[in-house]
Amino acid sequence: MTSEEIIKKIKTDQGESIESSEVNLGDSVIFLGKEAAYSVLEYLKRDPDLDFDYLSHISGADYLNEDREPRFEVVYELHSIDKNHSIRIRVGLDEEDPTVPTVSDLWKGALYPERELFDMFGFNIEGHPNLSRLIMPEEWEGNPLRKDYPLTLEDVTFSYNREFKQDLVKSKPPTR
Amino acid sequence: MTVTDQGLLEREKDSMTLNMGPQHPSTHGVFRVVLEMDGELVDSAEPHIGFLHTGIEKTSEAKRYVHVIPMTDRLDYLSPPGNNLAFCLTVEKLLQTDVPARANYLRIIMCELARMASHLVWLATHALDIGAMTVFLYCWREREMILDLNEEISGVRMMTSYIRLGGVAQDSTPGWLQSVRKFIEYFPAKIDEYERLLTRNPIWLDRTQSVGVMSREEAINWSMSGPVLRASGVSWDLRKQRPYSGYENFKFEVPIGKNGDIYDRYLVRVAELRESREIVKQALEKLPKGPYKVDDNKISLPNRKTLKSSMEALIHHFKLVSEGVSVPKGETYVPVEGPRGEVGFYIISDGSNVPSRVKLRAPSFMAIPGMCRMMEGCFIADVVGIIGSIDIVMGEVDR
Amino acid sequence: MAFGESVMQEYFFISLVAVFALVLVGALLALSTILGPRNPSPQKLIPYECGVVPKEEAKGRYPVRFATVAMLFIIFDIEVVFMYPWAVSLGQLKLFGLIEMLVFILILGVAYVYIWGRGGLEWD
Amino acid sequence: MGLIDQAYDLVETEVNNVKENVKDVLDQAEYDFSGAVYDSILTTKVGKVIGWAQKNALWPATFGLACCAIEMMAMANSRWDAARFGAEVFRASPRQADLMIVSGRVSQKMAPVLKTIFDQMPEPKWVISMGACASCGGIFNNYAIVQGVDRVVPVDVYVPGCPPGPEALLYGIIKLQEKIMNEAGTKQAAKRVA
Repeated sequence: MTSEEIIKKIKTDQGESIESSEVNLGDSVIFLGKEAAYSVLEYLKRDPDLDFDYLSHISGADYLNEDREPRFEVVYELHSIDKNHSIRIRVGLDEEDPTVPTVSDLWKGALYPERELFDMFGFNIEGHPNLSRLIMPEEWEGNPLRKDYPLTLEDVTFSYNREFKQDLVKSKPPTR
Repeated sequence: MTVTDQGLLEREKDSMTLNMGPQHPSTHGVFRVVLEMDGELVDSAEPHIGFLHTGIEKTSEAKRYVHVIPMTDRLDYLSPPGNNLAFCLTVEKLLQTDVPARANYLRIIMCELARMASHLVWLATHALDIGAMTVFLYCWREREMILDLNEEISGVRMMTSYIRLGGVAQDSTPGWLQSVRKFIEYFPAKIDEYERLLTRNPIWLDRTQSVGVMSREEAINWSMSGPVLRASGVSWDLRKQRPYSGYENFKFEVPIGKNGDIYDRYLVRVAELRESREIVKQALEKLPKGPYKVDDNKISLPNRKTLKSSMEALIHHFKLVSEGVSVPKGETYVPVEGPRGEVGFYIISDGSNVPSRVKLRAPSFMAIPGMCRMMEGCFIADVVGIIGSIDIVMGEVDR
Repeated sequence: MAFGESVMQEYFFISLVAVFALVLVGALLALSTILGPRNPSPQKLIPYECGVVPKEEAKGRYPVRFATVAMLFIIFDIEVVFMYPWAVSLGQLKLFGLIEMLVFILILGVAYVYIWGRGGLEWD
Repeated sequence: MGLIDQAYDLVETEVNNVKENVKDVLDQAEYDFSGAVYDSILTTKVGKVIGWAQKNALWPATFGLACCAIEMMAMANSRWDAARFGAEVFRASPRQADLMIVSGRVSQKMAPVLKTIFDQMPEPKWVISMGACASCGGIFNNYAIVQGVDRVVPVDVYVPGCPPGPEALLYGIIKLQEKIMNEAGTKQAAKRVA
């Protein structure tokens, strides 16, 4: 099915819980609210002729600089192995409590990407079997991939564009 | 130790925890898995990753698009052109430019050579882990030839950064095409050599058949990709399902396994070695003439000679070198078939010349939970074989 | 006796080799313990666990399965050890030696089939 | 009055100098007789023989982290062949290794492991920092990478390159062998072991 048909089908079946949808550069993209996320994802997986049975990836995004209302966003990319079409679901999360329900019972492959979201962005994943730091060391404080976390560049001894790098150097955690 | 009601000592957990730690000869990099062992059998395997976290995604949010390309080389360091292609295709989709045919063919040649080199490293280390020393030395002999080809065209052995935005770095010299042709004729006899060593070797068969089995549904559910998915019987190869950069006009089959054990993954990857060689042969025959990068100077540098004559080329050159490409606002994701599976960059751009978010979809990262579920119930010696058969690369797992 | 040596002479050569081996090994060990540098630091003495500091002490108790496999190995290893002197002196023993060894192998073969049947070779 | 002050200052600096010299001599003496038997029989000639033996049997501990590990494997293979320099046997456990080639980028989570492995290697031990990431953090100047392995372990030879070719690593090993030969029979060799 082409992108337009997918979106039309989803709109007819789940019309009210879809905030908006678009065909962005040929890919079908739908925007969801936090509450409706799990039900729509389950529908996408269970529906016989959509049949999105393959989870490609889950990634987080932080729109701090673009002053969008929901600052964070979780992006699911799903493929359908037999029907060979894909969809991208973007779920907006606000800053105070960025929580999103886990989809690890729908796709087992979601276990690690969701833990990475918790580790890198600080999102709280409800119902995740083992939510703990995955990539950073256990006692690391802060979530590195947020926009307000500094890149902590060290002052390089010989650098020609020093002022470009200066604003990225905010605080420097102690090197172990 | 607690005392039970009959006054006997309560048996503490009798399983032994064994730590296959970050510094281990056969974990293919710094990967740690803590095994709960009941004698020789593995009860549960709990992976720990992050020992090679380089923060590439965060660093690329402070670098221009052109500067991110050398960093994508260092993600999956066994097939750098694969990552370059994934990154460049995604940015080109945002820029909505298409690449001339010759550039597409050169990109395909480099990616298929990288796939062969990566599969050779996989076969070498996987066989070495299971005990076949000679295969390790044989595979590296061919890999050195591919690295020579890389060095001849791009000047660097491994991290070629040959695929750039809007095309490729330099045009291919006739001498290089000649040496690629020589390698293509030489290579199939060597693949037969590996097959003679392993394919009907009784030890190899005992160690790999019906070990670490993953059924078709499980492989899809655990988001496996690439040869591991195809070995479980799922025909999902992005070069066929979503042809990109000219793969549609190449004739090659996709090897599919039946019962998804280590032996099928071995057969699938060795067959892929032959298919990649086939693709490079066809690409060499049909290599079109014409420009090797898009001539829209907003994206690719103008020709050196025109700098002396046309003022406009000079302005474009200066603007590109100092400020780089400004990508229109938007977000997209283009999956590419790397040697380990579906590789893709999810890029969000805010219209400036610095990407706002670069997320790598790493096939090895998605395969780790499935791999550890596969380890439950197998012998300790098979853990090493399973890690080898999934072919994880820690550079792209920890990013 | 071949070349007119007495039995004692034969043992002389064997003992020569044995002494030489002992002296060599002894010298190497002694020299390395005396001359070798020795500075144990606490970090160096923690058991090596692939780079991670081990949390729990190494367990003493192992599943009984390992013991049975060890015993089976010893049975068939000794069987092969007996074959060496037999193979060397088969020239003198001629037919009698051959039959004797076949009977020996037959007896152990019965044990082998029994173990195989009872599943002693699988892990559990 | 000024003269007395000047004299007093002169005497005081003189006393400090003497104290300084005495401290140096004591240090040197204490150091000279602190070595094991190894040190006392050490004459330059025997030290040279020991150095010659050590340099031709450098057994590297497999410490492959990232891309440089692939080039390190290429160096150990038939085309570049580290066996010509005695460095072919890659020991998995640090107990049997005397050379640690840190090949790849060291992340913050890996630094304590690197320190543990280095401590568990018996003396005399040497460290080659292979590649730009190990030597100075390379192109990754961020929160995750230790900016140079010499913040964690003492490094003997730095091999530049990203990744350095196998021939560059072999050149690094040859340089290390020269260093061992120069140091053999001197105080540094004894200090390295003490």
